[in-house]
Amino acid sequence: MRIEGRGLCQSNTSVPFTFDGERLTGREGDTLAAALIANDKRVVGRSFKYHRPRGILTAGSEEPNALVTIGHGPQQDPNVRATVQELYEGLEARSQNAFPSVSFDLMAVNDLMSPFLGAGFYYKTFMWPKNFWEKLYEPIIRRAAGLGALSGLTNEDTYEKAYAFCDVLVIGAGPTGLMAALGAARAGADVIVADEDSRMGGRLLAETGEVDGKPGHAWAADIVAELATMDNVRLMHRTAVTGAYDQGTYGALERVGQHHPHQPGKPLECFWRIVARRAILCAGALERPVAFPNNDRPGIMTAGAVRAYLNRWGVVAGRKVAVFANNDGAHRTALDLMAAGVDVSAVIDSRAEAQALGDYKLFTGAQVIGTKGRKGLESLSIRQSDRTLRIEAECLAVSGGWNPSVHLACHMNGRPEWNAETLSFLPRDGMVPGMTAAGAARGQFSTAACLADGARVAKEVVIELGLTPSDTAMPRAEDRPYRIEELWAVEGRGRKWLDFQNDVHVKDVRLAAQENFRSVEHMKRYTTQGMATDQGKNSNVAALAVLADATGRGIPETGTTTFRPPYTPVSIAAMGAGSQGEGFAPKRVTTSHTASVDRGAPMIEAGLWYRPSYFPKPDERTWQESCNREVTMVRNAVGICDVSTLGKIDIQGPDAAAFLDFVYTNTFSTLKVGRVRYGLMLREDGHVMDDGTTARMGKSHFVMTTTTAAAGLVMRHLAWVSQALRPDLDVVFTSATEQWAQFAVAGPKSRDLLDAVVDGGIDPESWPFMACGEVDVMGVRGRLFRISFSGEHAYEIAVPAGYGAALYRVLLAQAETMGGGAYGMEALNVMRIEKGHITHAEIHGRTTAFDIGFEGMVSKKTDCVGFSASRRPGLLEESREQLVGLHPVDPAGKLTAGAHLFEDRAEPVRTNDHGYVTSVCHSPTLGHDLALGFLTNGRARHGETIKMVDHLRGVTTLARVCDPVFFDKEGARVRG
Amino acid sequence: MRIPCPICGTRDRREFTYQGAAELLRRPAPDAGDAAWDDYLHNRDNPCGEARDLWFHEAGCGAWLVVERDTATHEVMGAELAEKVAS
Amino acid sequence: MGYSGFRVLKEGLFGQTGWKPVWRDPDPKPEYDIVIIGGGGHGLSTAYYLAKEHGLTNIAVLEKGYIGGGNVGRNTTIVRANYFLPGNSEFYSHSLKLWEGLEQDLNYNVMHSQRGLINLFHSDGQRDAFARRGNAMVNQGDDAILLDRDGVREHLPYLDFDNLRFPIYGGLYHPRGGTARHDAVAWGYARGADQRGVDLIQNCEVTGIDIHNGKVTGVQTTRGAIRAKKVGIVVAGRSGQVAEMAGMRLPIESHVLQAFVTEGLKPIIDHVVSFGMGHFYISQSDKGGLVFGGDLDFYSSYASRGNLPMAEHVMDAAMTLMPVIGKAKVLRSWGGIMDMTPDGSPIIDKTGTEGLFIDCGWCYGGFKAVPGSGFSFAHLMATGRHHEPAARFRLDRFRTGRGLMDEEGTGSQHNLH
Amino acid sequence: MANLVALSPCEGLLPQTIGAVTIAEIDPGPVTAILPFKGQDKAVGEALKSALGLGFPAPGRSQSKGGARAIWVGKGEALLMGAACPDLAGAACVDQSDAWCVVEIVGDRAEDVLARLVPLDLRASQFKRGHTARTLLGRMTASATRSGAKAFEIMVFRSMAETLVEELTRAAGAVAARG
Repeated sequence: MRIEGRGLCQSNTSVPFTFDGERLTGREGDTLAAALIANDKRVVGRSFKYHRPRGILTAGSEEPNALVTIGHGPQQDPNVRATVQELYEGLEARSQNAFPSVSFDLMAVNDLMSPFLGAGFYYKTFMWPKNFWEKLYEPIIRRAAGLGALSGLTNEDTYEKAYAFCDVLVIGAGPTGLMAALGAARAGADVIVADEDSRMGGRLLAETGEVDGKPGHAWAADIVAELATMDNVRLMHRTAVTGAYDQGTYGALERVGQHHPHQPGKPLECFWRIVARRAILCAGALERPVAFPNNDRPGIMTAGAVRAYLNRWGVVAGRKVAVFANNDGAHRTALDLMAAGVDVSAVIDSRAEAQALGDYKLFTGAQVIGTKGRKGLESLSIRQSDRTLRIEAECLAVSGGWNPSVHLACHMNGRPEWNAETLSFLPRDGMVPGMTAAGAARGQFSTAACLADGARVAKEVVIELGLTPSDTAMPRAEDRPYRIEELWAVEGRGRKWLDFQNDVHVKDVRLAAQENFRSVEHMKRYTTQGMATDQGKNSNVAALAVLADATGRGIPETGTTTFRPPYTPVSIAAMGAGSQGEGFAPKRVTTSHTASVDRGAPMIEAGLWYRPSYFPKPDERTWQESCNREVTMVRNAVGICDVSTLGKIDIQGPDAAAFLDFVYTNTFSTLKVGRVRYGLMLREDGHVMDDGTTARMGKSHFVMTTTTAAAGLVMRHLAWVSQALRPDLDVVFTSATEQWAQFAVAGPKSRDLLDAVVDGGIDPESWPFMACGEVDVMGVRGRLFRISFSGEHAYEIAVPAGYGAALYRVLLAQAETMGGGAYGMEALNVMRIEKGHITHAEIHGRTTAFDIGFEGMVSKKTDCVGFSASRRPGLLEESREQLVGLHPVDPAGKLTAGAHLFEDRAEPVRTNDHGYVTSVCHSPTLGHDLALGFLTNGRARHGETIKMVDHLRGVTTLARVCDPVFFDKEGARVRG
Repeated sequence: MRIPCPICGTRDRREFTYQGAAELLRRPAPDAGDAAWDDYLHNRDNPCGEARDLWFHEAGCGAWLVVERDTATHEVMGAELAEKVAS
Repeated sequence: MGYSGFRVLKEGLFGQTGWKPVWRDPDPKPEYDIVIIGGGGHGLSTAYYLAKEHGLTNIAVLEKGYIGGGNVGRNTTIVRANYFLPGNSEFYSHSLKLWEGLEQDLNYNVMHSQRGLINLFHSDGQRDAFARRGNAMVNQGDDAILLDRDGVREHLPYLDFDNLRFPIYGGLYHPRGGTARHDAVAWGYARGADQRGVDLIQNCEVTGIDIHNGKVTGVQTTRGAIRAKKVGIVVAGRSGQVAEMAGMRLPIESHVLQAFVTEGLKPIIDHVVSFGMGHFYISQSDKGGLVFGGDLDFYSSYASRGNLPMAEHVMDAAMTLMPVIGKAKVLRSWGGIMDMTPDGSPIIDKTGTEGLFIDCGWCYGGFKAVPGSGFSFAHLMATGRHHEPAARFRLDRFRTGRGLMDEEGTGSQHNLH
Repeated sequence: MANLVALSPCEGLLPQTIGAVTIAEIDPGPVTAILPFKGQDKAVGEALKSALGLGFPAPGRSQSKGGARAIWVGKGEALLMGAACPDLAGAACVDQSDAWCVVEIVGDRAEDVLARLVPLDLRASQFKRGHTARTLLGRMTASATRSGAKAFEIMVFRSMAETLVEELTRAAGAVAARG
């Protein structure tokens, strides 16, 4: 119901929206909750377990009941708090977790079953028959559970993440936060004020009290206006600080584009990481309900929420309102309502000594013991001493006192402290280093106390930051004491809700205690209290008090639960902004990328890089056909392959050779200038880390090549060795991977091809196998390496990357005139398997130099990284799985990677397992499949027939064990 | 978490790669024996409280650091270059 | 007291007044045959199997906080047997078999749900590695199915198949993989052990281990000295500190692993899905929350809370793999302390002290191991002999290099996982 | 035979103006990584000074003289840009002219755009003209230098030029969409 003349926004702009398909109108400045109240919508949701009708409980992000779904299609957003969602034209809201509708929900049958569905009942049943859990019980439970539904469609909205830095982060812009911000800002600190509301002012917007002689909201607006003019202040509206992390880092969620119709391209939300030297927690306090029979009816709200709806939005959730409280503050609700002309039927105060603040009917020492009205409150029963009365009310404003919002202060495992005076948990100093709580967040509940506390803490903080505090006059405001007496749960029969969403009653907590779930953590986990979307904001303290009572302990001995980030729920899309689709990792492309794509090559991921898989010709139908052709082409003519993705590290210095001797298992100090050597690198644990070739470009100048996959790892490793293990060595290095575009030119015609491209041609005498040096390539200074991964006479030619695209096209054009062309990763892989060259399929992290047959490269050393650990007996035993080649006994036999190896007649089970296959190809050169694999004691078993079994693909093949080098064992071609 | 890089100043944890206890700086001689190497590679004090461990400023200056830190509170007391500690 | 649907109905009619404590709260006796340090999942299951399989009941489980307060109550609840290296393979296989009869065995519904687990792969090389793994699983007698891209699409149509940075090549499907209700596992074992006479002693922190002449004689606790003939250390997350009381230095570093849960949602994810490329795994709880996690925070810590960069990284992975869940809202994040061993595999072994045993180093895979670990550790403590499926979980494998179990292939050195 | 023609890393991708920022590629001229050997920092700095009038930059700083610039890029390493590298006996000098993708982002909202990508306080009060940092931009390692009151120079490795442009334009688009 709308109360004319009330509310901060007096604009007459009406805002049309729909709720469950019904067209309604609200007013500019409304939240969805305010608009629903204005339209007399009482049932807006259903509870989780019993599907009880639920209305709106609060006016903030702590709302447990009024969760709705906004929008449709990919924009569909479930579990949105109607109390936070701002109204806009065309807003489409739907109730959720109800079938067929929120006002008539078939699942409400659960409510009738509730005597049987007490805390933890499911642990005690659904066990028979054995297989019925997955098949019957669980699917039913799953369908019934859950709140809103995701659309099932891929997200199409924009989200973003950002960083911000400041001296002082003020969390919350109520009276405390505004004074704190003002104090810090006037002293010259860089200040960020983050407030979750659309409008700053906090409770000043919801109360009628004056500050400095003007309405509180007007004073707040003036301060906000002043702050907005200051260069050193950043005001962040609609921004909830969600987490406190180490060294002054805070997470915060800003609602950027959810308060107006969809604007394509504009982010819906921004997840901020704010780094602050100091933070002032001015998050205020949350009012807590009282547990009394049927206290969950629509129309029963916290008293502060009733005042907020009246004073800020000009709406009331009923024509007759009653108030039930254990503290003075709630009485203001009656005064505000009466001033607005709303009928206040009674104020029920549990305290015997309570005094009326105005002309309303006050029942002291009284309690609400029951309510009526299934789909909306109609009346309540109260008990005062030994009489029981019925009171008419459509809305009941309840206050069990206030809980300071200590949540962020607890994010680093600190526990708050029980304060017997305010009956609440207060933050302790230093729970989060650099954060200080002020105002209601530390139990200061009058406006004057909050203002003063904000100013005081700001002063402390600016002094610590080395700034001079400015004198700020203290505004005048109400300073009523906070008088409260304990009231957690009303005595008597009936279900008394503690956790509204999860339907946890007082009785459930008592049952937990009865079954010896006496620890607060046990109680929480057993009853699910505090595990709903409000994370116990509305129920934790009362549930703790009930548990304390049930176990005969005090509240402080009973403990607290832990608050964890986030303070308010954060969408995955916001925290993962920018990662959808290809944004998850950078893309690295070579200079030949466009040319490869132009030739129709499917590009595959190789780490972050993209590399061509194969280059299909128009008549080729499968990748295998293309691959076979490319292999044959390289073996018979010449092929070009971009190898720029391999890591290249430029290493220089007087001790460069000694450095390489230490990082490689083999020796590089003996390598001649102008020559290349293969090197094997171990981790310190004695297993193979990486391999590659290193070229000696000068006496103290080397260029190391790493595999594509390990380039970053090797760079880190070299830094480790030079800085931490061998700081005595005078050596420097830097990555040169990106400087060079490098292409393999492989095949019997490779020299002829390069002869045509390299200025001055290729003199065979100067370029024997494993030679390297500088050359000019069509006027550009480049490098040439006579190395081969294919087993053919081959080179790698490098030019500065800017020229890469041009050189690649030149090389291809030249190759094509010679019966050659481009080859991709598939062909490269076939040729390396034919030659028994290993990749990370073989050096997969668990293999040693011994396993791959390179033990001779280690044993001669006196020391190198990994040397000592590689001498462990377990890494040198003949029974280890050793690298072997495999070819099918029947040339048509199929080999598969990932298959396991067994003796011919052995059953293929674990206990008979002799090894596995790592790499497989079909060799067009040899006309059958080839494989590399690891076989127990494999080097001694060449010639043996073994059984390869691939259960997953249904393949069993007899294979012969052989040397891993299948083709040109003598290496005649590579030297030719 | 933020780490005070002696070269770059205090930076976000996401710029760093972690590598474990600083005892890795005390590499045994190659002939120190299997017990010494086992200890070096595997066994750890793993303190709950003050610890010295290794971080690499990988997305920053490329320095290896020894960081003094509290593993219970995540307080960071300081950092120095591993190179200085090692030499 | 036995649990059944009938009993639930009866108590419902009589106001739930008949339920008895699920476990007693005994004071510690001065002496036990066996003291188990640690009332988490592994400690409780050890006590249960000592009583059930070996008839030993003069046992105390000492827990410094509350039963099940460690990692068994703060994980992503995944149960699977999809390891491939000898040692791990047979152990997890045995553990899964125990899971499959656990409700009936314990008379407690731990909601073990074999909804199937799918590990996605994103390159030919990963496919080969997963084929090796899947074949090892079948060799062991477990189930594994290699799915191609279309096969994955059939099971998980909501993944982003079109724009993903690392396209889906296929998946390894483990139909018997699934989840369980984590707290219920601790409570079920605790109840079973208690019913067999084991004393579960909460709020009792061990402060010292008494050793005389190389033999363990008891423990010192905050509730007094307790003599014991045998002592088992089962304290994931504190293994280093407790072992130090016995003068041991362990091959363990403690790290934080985060997990996350969203608000409740109607069913959308029916399986357990694991995205290796992004270190991300997810399932949906019976309450409707999406439960998911990622990689370690990557620095040693006992703070049991996570950092923001890793939390973001996990969300990043979620958004690239399944942007369909973008509007799910994370409700809570938490962190557990993992005992990380150099090779990523656990330790169940005797120690250099007679009568002192240790079960630790479960890294981030301890939940699914709860039944198997307890069973094997109980066997070792009761008989003095290693239980066959756990026979390779030796402490000395790092020194000798024999039987290292580096499933990830990242090294048998700390911090490479 | 014709000479090879060079392409720039962002060929065809830039310039772009989005809202209040303009992103353009910069040709850095010759780029040389200079890494002094042990104990040679001073000598290398002096040699640079006498040859080009600028020294070896301190960590986090860049220097410029005429068309030449020296930008610190890591522990013991600086990039000399826009001038041929003089003979420096005490240092490794590695040609990196083609290794980097260099862009400038200019405009009123340049700081806001970078605040979406860089985990570093780039506000003018903290990160002044001539300040440089090695840091992250999105998920790429990058070098960021303030080149003016409203201008930054960003470098990432060449192969990631496309991702750099995507990241910057996406961030700029989101900033612009806020109005």
